Amino acid sequence: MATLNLVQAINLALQQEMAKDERVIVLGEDVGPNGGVFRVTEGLHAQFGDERVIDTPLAESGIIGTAIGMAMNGLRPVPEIQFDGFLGPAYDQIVNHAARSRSRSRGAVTVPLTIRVPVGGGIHAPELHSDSPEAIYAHSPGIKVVMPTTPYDAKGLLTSAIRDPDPVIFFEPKRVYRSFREEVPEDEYTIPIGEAKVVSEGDDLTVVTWGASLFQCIEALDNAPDDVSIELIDLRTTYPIDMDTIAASVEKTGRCVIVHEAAMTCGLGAEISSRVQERCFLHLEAPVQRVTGFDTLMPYYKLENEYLVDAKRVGMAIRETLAY
Amino acid sequence: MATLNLVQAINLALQQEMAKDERVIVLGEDVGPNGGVFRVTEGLHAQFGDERVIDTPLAESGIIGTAIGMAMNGLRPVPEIQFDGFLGPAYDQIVNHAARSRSRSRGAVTVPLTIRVPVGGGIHAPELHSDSPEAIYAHSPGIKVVMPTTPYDAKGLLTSAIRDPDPVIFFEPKRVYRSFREEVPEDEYTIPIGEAKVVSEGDDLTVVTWGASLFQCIEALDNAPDDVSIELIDLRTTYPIDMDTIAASVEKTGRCVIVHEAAMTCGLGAEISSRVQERCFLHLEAPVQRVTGFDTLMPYYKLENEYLVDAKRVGMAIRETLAY
Amino acid sequence: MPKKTVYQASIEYVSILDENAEFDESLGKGLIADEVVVDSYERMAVCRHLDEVAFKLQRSGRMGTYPQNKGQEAAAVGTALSLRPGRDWVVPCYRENAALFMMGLPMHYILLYWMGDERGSQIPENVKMTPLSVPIGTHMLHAAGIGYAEKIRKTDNVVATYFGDGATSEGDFHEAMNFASVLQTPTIFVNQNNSWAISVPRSKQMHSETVAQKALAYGMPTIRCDGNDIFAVKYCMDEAVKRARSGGGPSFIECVTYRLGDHTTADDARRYRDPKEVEAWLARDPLIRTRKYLEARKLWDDDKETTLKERAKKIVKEVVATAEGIDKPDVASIFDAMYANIPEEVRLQRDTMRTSSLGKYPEQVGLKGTTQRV
Amino acid sequence: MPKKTVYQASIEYVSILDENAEFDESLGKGLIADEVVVDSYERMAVCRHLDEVAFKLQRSGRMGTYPQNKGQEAAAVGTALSLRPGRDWVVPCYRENAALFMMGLPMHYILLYWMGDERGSQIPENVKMTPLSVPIGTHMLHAAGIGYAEKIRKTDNVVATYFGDGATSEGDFHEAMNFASVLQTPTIFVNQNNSWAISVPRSKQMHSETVAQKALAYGMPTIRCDGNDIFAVKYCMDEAVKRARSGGGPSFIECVTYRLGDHTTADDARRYRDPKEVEAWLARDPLIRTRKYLEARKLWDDDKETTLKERAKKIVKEVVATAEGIDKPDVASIFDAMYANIPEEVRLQRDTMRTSSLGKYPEQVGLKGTTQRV
Ligand SMILES: Cc1ncc(C[n+]2csc(CCOP(=O)(O)OP(=O)(O)O)c2C)c(N)n1
Ligand SMILES: Cc1ncc(C[n+]2csc(CCOP(=O)(O)OP(=O)(O)O)c2C)c(N)n1
Ligand SMILES: [Mg+2]
Ligand SMILES: [Mg+2]
Repeated sequence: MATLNLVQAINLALQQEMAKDERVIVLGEDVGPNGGVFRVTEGLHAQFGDERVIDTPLAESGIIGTAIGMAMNGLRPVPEIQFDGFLGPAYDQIVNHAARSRSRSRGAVTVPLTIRVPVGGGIHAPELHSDSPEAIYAHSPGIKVVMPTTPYDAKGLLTSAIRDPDPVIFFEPKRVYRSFREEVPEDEYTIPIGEAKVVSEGDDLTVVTWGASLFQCIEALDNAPDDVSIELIDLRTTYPIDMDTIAASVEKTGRCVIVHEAAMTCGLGAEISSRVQERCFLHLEAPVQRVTGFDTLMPYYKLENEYLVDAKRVGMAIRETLAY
Repeated sequence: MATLNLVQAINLALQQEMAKDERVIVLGEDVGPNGGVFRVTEGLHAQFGDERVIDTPLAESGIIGTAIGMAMNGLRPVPEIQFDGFLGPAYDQIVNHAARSRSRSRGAVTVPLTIRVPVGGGIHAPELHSDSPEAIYAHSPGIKVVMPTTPYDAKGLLTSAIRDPDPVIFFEPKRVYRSFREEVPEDEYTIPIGEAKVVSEGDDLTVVTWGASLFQCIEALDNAPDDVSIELIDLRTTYPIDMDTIAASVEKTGRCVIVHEAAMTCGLGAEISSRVQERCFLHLEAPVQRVTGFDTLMPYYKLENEYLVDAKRVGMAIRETLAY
Repeated sequence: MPKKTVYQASIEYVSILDENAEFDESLGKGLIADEVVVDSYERMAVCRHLDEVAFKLQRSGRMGTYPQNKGQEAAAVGTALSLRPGRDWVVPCYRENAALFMMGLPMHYILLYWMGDERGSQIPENVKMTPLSVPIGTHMLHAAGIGYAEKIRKTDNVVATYFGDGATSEGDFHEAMNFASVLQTPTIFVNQNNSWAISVPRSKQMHSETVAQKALAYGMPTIRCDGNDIFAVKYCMDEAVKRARSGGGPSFIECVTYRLGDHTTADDARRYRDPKEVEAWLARDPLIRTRKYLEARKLWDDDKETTLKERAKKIVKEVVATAEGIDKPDVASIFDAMYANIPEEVRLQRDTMRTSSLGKYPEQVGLKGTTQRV
Repeated sequence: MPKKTVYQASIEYVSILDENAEFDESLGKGLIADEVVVDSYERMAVCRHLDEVAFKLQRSGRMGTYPQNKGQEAAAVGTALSLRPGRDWVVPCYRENAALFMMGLPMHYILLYWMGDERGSQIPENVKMTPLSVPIGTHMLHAAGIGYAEKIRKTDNVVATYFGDGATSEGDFHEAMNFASVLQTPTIFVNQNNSWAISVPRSKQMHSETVAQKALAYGMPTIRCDGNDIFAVKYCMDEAVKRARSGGGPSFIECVTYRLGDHTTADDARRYRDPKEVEAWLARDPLIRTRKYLEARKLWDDDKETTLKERAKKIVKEVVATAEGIDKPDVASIFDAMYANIPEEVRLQRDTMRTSSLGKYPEQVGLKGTTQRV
């Protein structure tokens, strides 16, 4: 088993699926000889050539719209959008075509498409390079939205996404790309879309998170007093939401803190909080708390750390919720 | 005082602001001699001419992007997007430019823009003519989002929106356009953005809604047993959210049902539900309930009524919440 | 040389059977076999009748908003003549019904669609097309992608995509044209320039003299033709299809035509359009001139016309009956159609037809009595 | 006539001071006064030095990602020469620093911006420009709208917008070109065709021979020029500005240039670009040929060059000191900048720097003890 970082694990999944299934096509800006601006597609152009690894014009709607056509006609395109903020021009193709085609045609015209997008802040990048738009797409019926954080999960979930008969947005927390490594089997494996992972078990409080914030949560847990036992859930898939895992946990702990990087208002945390109180109302010993990005833009990088959720903010919410 | 329907009230507000302030420009597809597909801009072209009432090319990003430029250079554009579903191509300009310009430039380059959009289902229109995207824009910091339902509120809020120094999306529930009339002062007046309205007072349960669903809520209230007293709140502005009005009500009633037409997951109902339990946790006698559109597309019109929230579904949630 | 010319281009206009039914033998001879002209005329006439009936259905509340094709039938038929049903693709907008029928779409699908039923877009397996596209100008990108798939599978199948003059203003039009030319896909862009986008005239839609010149931006072969002339349309389409089949990449065809009806049944064109303009175009109706062509060659007469009228009535009546005979769709289909396998949460909404949570979850407690189902 | 030509176009290329510093008097004479050429050269040299210093700042961790302008200074300076600071507008991308400085933007703004501080985009009131645009190809629409405002105010102010070859692939480019031509706004589209969009060469970006021909789609006057030749650039810009000022609407100018550096400091162009190509373009450097031009006319010599180098160093040093001397912005500014009057809920987030609700609301009860601020 190799020890891989997130970039390498995703690269390996792409390489294996392309080798196995010639319908898989990678396309996007700079994904060819350059290997993508984060090098996630490195080596694919050399191995699979121009026809299957396409450097496209600079046009996100064009990338997704063309990929939709490919998918409608039997291919399995895996477009890359270079940064979260540049999903904007592709929004219409994603929401009004990719997501709707199956339902629109009652199953006759389907779009097996996996859109890879690096997301989130923390790398000191310019404006529009640090957004977390998962809630936007979770509110758009017809797409699945995945955001794995660890190399192991990423490889398994990307393989599932590529094989999925429906469109999947695959968000990659770019802050984690090279931040750590773990053992990743070289053999193929899949992790089902829609299943959360209990990272550590506990009885006093449930923390639900996804994406790069996972590490701030782990840090907060490490800093928590020894006598409290906290359950940490990595959602991994942000739509559909694995409420069974979350509800089972909150029924046990009675307390819940949700942590994410996107802005608070209408973020995915709101949905989970609502569902938790809908399902676990009589179990709740404290209001469900959200520790999230502020309802502002992600600032330019001088203030990036002030914006980002950190272990301190998570820790405060945990302590307060326990004290309630 | 004239008795006007929603279309007429909005038309009057436009006409008055244009007459008063020559910086106000109306632009969009078919807004000129045709008066807009819903006739909301009727008469404006005849009164104000080609320069101030512009029939644009068929390009929503172009409409909004051009309007942004106008706003940056001292005008007060009021673009119309013909239908909710066609906001899609303009999403990037709205979220990545209009909403961000003030913050990006720390106040130097601002975008006083009011985007008018008919929204929602119920008029037997084709696909993509029946969406309710308010949550998408509430999750995008930098814009205000308004959705008045009555002619009186619409006139006052549109006047406020046009005069607002920041971008406002003004959603018009098209199902209500001609469904009823009420007295609307001919004189100018404004209704502040961000203030909800208590439509009827009550002690046992709070219903929060906005848009065309208001009428299904009123019907449900009419059908409720005489001995229950329900407070009905019309949110009117969907961002920022008037939580003070909602929280004051729920602290009194202890029970809350939120009703909206958009899909449930990550809808604005989730945000309100979360905030209600965050602020009013110890007051809550039942879990906050959501009665919303399903997590599916709005079906083509044969099944439209099955999709839309109706008084029966609202009534059931009210009864169950009261019985909890 | 301080100034030199680095680029030159010109665009041709093709007309074979003109509005006076004058036929140009030099280009037209042998272009369409007699029996195919007859068949084309009949198809156009049936579509025209379908249009009239659809209009009435809408007016009597039996159908939703409907966009008449009236006046534009030649562009649809003329282009489809060069395509091979079951192999070549069509990526349509909504004003080329005749082309879709020629590609194999059963006629009642179109009515069912405008009657507000998704099954009208449930394209049969042997028909190579995407559903009608409501969002204007955004579907042509799919024709680039569909073409790319054919290209790398090394077939000689081509893709024709249809769109109006208004549609060429959308950014996605530009991106589709660019992707198709950069990737050299076998995609044919068929523009139906009918002069209007609802109430917006071409002069407010674009500042260019022709729509065809838009293709120059992409180094794409482009031509303009009389779109009410099946011969001119077929001539241009043949060239484009030949190019595409043989690896020559995409082409653009501007068919100059006119929308004789309102934009849709929800529109009233008298609000913005000079009746004289409509009158002038009534004289250029593709049906009239095709009939004259056939009559001049003794391929058509009044008897045949009477028979055709009867047949069209019968066909359309049956099609209406078929469409109206289809039961209202099952409510569950709203949910079931969302994903190949619907998520648990969608299943729950389907089964309860509710979004409120009370009583939905076994572990959820606290409900007094059974107030749930009222 | 079955076929007739309905459209013809051609595009000219302008070169005045070529890469060998040969000067064409016929077009170039009197185009730029001697002292202005000197000034332009000095501006380009200062910008070049700023670029080198910015690169080093990034490498030593004192600045974030930075896109060098190196090699493209002539297009920026040559176009800005025709504009009037304080009246005409610039809607930039990020590779025309010299133009922004000529329009009045203090140099330290650019560094501050790339140092991750929004105040680098806080355009001073007397400078008519929009902030640098990170999302490629989407800002040109603003130049259409800004121009429209000038037009209906009946001023003779014009708007120049800058963008790369890659940017012309975005749908918004198409919509901007179309809106500007339909509305006949005084907008000048300045394309800096530097052959690359990060690693994507022009041949994969577009299938057209020139970028200039893209304007034909909009019936817009268009021209191509040597973008490393301030004279050719100024010549084309003068024409376009004259047209715009006099109500003649928008124009397009393709400046053929080359990005001598990496795309940004985050890029390594050796991964995808032939070093020979770079070498060839090094010889076409706009600074070299402008200097030769000046030297040939005795307007420049080695002493002046030495003085300039010193001055550039001094200027840039001061600019760096100014930018680095600006305190880190106040955290509250993240919130305060969102709206003219921030909503209550944003104010609360600002004041508490929290989103979790416990203890935030007076009416919220239940917290045991005061665990709140730790
Ligand atoms: C993206 C989008 N914007 C707006 C509309 C509303 N709309 C429907 S048809 C139409 C005009 C289309 O004009 P054109 O492309 O010329 O086609 P035609 O109807 O003339 O055949 C408009 C504006 C739409 N359907 N989609
Ligand atoms: C909408 C959008 N998509 C992608 C990017 C990422 N990106 C930044 S610069 C660039 C290439 C730009 O090329 P070009 O327009 O030719 O300008 P140049 O950098 O060559 O001056 C890309 C793809 C972006 N900033 N915005
Ligand atoms: Mg049209
Ligand atoms: Mg470039």
